[in-house]
Amino acid sequence: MTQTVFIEAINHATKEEMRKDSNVFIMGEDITLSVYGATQDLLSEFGDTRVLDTPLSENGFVGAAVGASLVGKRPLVETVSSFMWVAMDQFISQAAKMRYMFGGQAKLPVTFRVSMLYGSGAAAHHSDRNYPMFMNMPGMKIIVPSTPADAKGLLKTAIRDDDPCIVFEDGNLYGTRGEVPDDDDHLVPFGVASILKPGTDVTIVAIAGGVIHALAAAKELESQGVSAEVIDPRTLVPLDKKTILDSVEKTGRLVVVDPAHKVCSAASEISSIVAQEGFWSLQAPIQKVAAEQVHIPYSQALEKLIYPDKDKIISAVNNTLES
Amino acid sequence: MTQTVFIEAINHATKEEMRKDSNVFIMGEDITLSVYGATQDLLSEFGDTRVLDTPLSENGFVGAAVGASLVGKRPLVETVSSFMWVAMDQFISQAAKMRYMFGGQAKLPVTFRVSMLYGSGAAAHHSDRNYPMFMNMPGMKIIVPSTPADAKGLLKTAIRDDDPCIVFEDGNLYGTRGEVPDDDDHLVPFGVASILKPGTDVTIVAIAGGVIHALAAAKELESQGVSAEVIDPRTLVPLDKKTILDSVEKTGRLVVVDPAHKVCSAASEISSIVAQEGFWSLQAPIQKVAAEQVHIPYSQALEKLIYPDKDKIISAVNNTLES
Amino acid sequence: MDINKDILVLMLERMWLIRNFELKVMEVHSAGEFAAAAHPYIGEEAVAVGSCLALKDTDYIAGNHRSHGHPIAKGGDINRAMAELYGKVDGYCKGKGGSMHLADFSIGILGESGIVGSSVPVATGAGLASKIGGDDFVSMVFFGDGASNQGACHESMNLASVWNLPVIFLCENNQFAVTTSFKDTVAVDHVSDRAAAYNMPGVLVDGQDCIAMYEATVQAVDRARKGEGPTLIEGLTYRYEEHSLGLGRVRRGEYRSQEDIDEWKKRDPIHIHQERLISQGILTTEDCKKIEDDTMKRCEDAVEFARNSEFPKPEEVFEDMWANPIPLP
Amino acid sequence: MDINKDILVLMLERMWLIRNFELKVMEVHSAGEFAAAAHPYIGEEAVAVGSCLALKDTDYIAGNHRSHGHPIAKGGDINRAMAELYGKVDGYCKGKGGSMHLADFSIGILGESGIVGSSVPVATGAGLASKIGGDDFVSMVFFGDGASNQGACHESMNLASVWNLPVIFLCENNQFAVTTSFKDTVAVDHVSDRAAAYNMPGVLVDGQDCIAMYEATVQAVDRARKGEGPTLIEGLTYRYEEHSLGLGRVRRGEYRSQEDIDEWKKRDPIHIHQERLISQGILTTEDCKKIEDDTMKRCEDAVEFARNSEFPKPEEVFEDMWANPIPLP
Ligand SMILES: Cc1ncc(C[n+]2csc(CCOP(=O)(O)OP(=O)(O)O)c2C)c(N)n1
Ligand SMILES: Cc1ncc(C[n+]2csc(CCOP(=O)(O)OP(=O)(O)O)c2C)c(N)n1
Ligand SMILES: [Mg+2]
Ligand SMILES: [Mg+2]
Repeated sequence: MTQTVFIEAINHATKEEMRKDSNVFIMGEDITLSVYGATQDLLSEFGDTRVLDTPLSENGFVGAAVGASLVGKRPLVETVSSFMWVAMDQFISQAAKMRYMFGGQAKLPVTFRVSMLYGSGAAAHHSDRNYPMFMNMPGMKIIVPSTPADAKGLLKTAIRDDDPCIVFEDGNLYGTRGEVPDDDDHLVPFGVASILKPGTDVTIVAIAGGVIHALAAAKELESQGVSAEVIDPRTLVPLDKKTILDSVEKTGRLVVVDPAHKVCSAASEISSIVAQEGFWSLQAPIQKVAAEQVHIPYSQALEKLIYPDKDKIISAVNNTLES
Repeated sequence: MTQTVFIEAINHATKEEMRKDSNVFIMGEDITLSVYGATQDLLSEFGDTRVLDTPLSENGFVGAAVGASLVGKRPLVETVSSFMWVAMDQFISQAAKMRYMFGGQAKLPVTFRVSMLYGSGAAAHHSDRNYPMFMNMPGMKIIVPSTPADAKGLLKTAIRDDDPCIVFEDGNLYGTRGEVPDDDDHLVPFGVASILKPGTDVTIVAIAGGVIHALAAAKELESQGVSAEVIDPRTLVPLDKKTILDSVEKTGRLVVVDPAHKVCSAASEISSIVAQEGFWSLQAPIQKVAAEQVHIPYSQALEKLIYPDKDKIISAVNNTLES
Repeated sequence: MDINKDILVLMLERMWLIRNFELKVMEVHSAGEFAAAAHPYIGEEAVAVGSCLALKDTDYIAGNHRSHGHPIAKGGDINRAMAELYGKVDGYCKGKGGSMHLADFSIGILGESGIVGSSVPVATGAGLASKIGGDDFVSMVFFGDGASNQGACHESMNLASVWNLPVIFLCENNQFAVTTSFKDTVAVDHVSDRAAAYNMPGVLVDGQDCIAMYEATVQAVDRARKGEGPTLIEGLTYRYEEHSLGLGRVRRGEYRSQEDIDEWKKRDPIHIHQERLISQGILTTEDCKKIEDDTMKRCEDAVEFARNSEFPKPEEVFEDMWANPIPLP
Repeated sequence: MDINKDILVLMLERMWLIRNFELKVMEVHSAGEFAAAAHPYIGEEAVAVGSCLALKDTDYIAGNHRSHGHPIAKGGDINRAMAELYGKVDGYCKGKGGSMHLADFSIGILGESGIVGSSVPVATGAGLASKIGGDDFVSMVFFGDGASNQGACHESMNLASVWNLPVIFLCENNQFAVTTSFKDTVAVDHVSDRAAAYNMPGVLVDGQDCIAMYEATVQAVDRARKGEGPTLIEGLTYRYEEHSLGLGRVRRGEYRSQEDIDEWKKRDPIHIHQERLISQGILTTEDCKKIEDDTMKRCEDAVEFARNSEFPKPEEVFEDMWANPIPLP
């Protein structure tokens, strides 16, 4: 175990997997000078055939990654959530649909690393938290790490996985630290939620950057005598329903924390699953704590108001307890 | 009132609004020869300045419609759900975000008519029912008519509305008939659900093409002594929560029928709202009846299996009644 | 260019195979044996055949909605192609893809795409893999005159050029996108003129002449294998039939004249090649007739094969989603 | 071209206004008065000023992330621009947009876009509206060398050409997209060469010379107003500062040499124009100094204005979503 910063853990995972398998290569904008912070020293170690600065053509290079994956390569692509819109067709029509459409002939071991840079005045064009849209479309595995160890272990699993994976990296976590196993084969499996804090009174399922707020809320609640269980699904596709349903069976109460816009969010989905499959465990209304349904305002006086935070989570928990 | 076919009702709405307001113009692929069926005789009546066949450049012309709307025109654009992927950036980054991002300066009276052509062997590339993704992103009004009268009245409201509207037209309804008011000002307001069949035992909320299956199910259930209330929200943004919550308060049971993929669907959203705000009315688990989370297979032996249909709805209703 | 006699004959055979395949498809489609969209390639056979025969089995192609000609030209199995159109398990995609998504990865057919322009980046990626891996395969992508206006084409051609990828961009200019003339939608006279915007050769070819297509492609392949980068080839051609089967019943009005169609039919690609082979003494009229008949017989057999194949079982709807499976929600 | 003296002086004034605005922005940004991204336009002033002064107030512009120069060149209010950067209510977008989304619809500034290339179709649409309405306004869009590789540019230029729209595509080629040289990403020598792919004039202009920019734009505007269609203008220029404020601390390594920067600074657009005005006897050195100082003073006042403006109130976060409001979920 080594204390590692989240974004370094991503860099380490990339290097280890590139060393291990020469079919892995990486492309993205300005990655050789590591402008987004996760790709440092890749060029010097792996050379410019495997580390490619791309033109500003996301649809083109996302599609190129898909095509390269079809014929035996394992591309890793770096981009930003808000730049996925211009490349949407290649994500949806090709990456997601190809295997099924071709009756299983296609294998697409391609991984997309996508930063979500919200929360720091980047405004509407740079602040998307758009994993729920990708959950709606079958065919892509959706990964949302919340700790450095998971960032590393899930990315490594994604690179070795034979299906299209999108790792949504929460920019608010890039600077966080944590213990990361030194093992080169530290893999975190998909579809296994982690219980970050056990508890008995209420279940808080939290996603990506929502996790730190949930943990802070749980801590404060603990001091008020409320025992919250905090669950991080870690992957949204596949989703570990069982851990969530088991927890709700125990606590009878559910709060879902999601930094995405609240309508048709991951929180909506998890709520709907529990309302169907865990209904009889529920002793109170399910609370969704997600971003307000407005765009991301630039002004710091406004922006933070719209995301889930500790206080909103605590009040949602209190709502479930009062009922 | 005149008996009108759904797709004709769309044509009539278009003509009436183009006659009424010379700022309304229409563009799309092969619309002058009405290849998709809804644009016949527009060219002859309105001429080629207001009826534009576009190049195959959806991102380009969706953006052009947005731009034209900013400076006083009221563009109407025809396209297909699956072709939205290539134009996603203009839908999201511009149409949806612009007004808020510019502090309310922009007014975007642009309407997109989008056909969803699923259910007839069009396979994965032509069968998207993707309104849930657009619900997740604030900034666009999402319209899902299920009758000819609504198709006409909602489209007219959309064209007169000053915000970006997307009318998702369910191709399975194009050939259906119904009474349509003759009034040139037949407008159906946004955010007002319609109760297509009153009932007392269970609430069925059904969307777009799901409505006919829900009505068929309700009819069959009636004969089995079960009184189902069938609600069509008609618009998903804005969503008429109140009508749904009131109904569930009465029936205690909810089934949501959505032809979209079930994860992060409109059904998920409606379930989550009721699980939060209508929880105490519920006497049974909420049932989501939506498309299976696989792509749309071509073979007719497979395709119909994945959508909601009468039998699936009846069995979902029975599930809620048994509990 | 000195072209091997076997190849010259194979050209004729493949063109007939496509033509007869499409004729059978039209026949069984109008008889209602399957109902979904299909886009006949009749009239354009020389484009796919001439270009594909310049490739090896280990080279890749990707295509579009007008999707039967490309895989057949590359050597695909017409039984599996036809069974796919019928939505049967023996189809190329086990009935999951249908007409617009034929694919045979085992012989380099990376699949057709229903979204116009969408396979262009994908094929470019196969070329990128070739370069990264130091392999010598090339990748070729078919797209229409209409598709040339998609951003995906622009981005891909630029990428292939700056990265010097072994990619051949093969534009099938059949004059129309559905009912819209390319003259009204493409701002230049020839799609191939756009090569200038990417610093690559742009070659305008008579798409009714399979040898001209073959020669242009051989040169592009040669260039690509030598590491000299991509080429844009435009095959000028014409589609004889409706954009897609049944569209004639739907559209309101005409977009091209019967004279135009007749004019183009005078330069039928099969006829041109057949006459040439006969005049060069390579084949007799009887040989040609035999090829026509044999290929028709094979297409009839393909229909039989498709009819006799099973529909997929209901549970198969859940298969083929993932290479490393996960539980379905 | 005979250019009115007032315009020549206004050019200098606007360039100084942009330069000093950016200098103040850099100063207050590094002092931590606001933290968000901002992309300085220093070195490129002649491009926006020369081109915008060829437009009327009723003409439209749209821009990109390098976003302060365009609105100021078009006559925007620097107080409101600065207040926007501070996230204050008196900002152009009431604090909702920030640096990358300045807009002033009242004088034809349709807004800057953070998504690269994304405003190009929008501006094309304003041109379409002009044509449909039989109006005579034109629409101009600024985009970078990097943006030229986006599909949106291709689609828009083609659209504007086939529809003959009054649109000016103004490529600011400052040699780099963040750290990536356009030579490594644009497959042609000059972005303006791509005009050939759209059958429109492609004009390569010295972007350090505001008169050259003005003249090229006047011609394009003239063409556009006459209904002769779009023009692609490439202004060759250079950005003196980092891509965005603070990026220097982040990136690992250099992508351009100090010599290059120094070389370009020798052809400073303000200096060039100032020398010219002085040598032509239009202004004295003192006049120029006064313009420099006055504009700096105005920028200082803008900072004061911004500092004194209020932050938006919490409830404002829910405003400005809809023109015809609906209840928020
Ligand atoms: C992105 C997208 N837009 C529109 C369509 C509908 N469509 C299918 S084929 C076609 C015309 C294509 O024309 P072209 O590229 O010239 O190919 P051709 O059919 O002539 O072979 C259109 C508009 C589509 N499938 N995908
Ligand atoms: C679609 C998209 N991709 C990537 C980015 C990140 N980005 C912002 S500016 C920029 C470079 C733009 O270069 P250019 O168009 O030449 O404009 P310049 O910054 O040089 O003025 C990049 C890559 C973005 N904002 N949008
Ligand atoms: Mg065509
Ligand atoms: Mg640049």
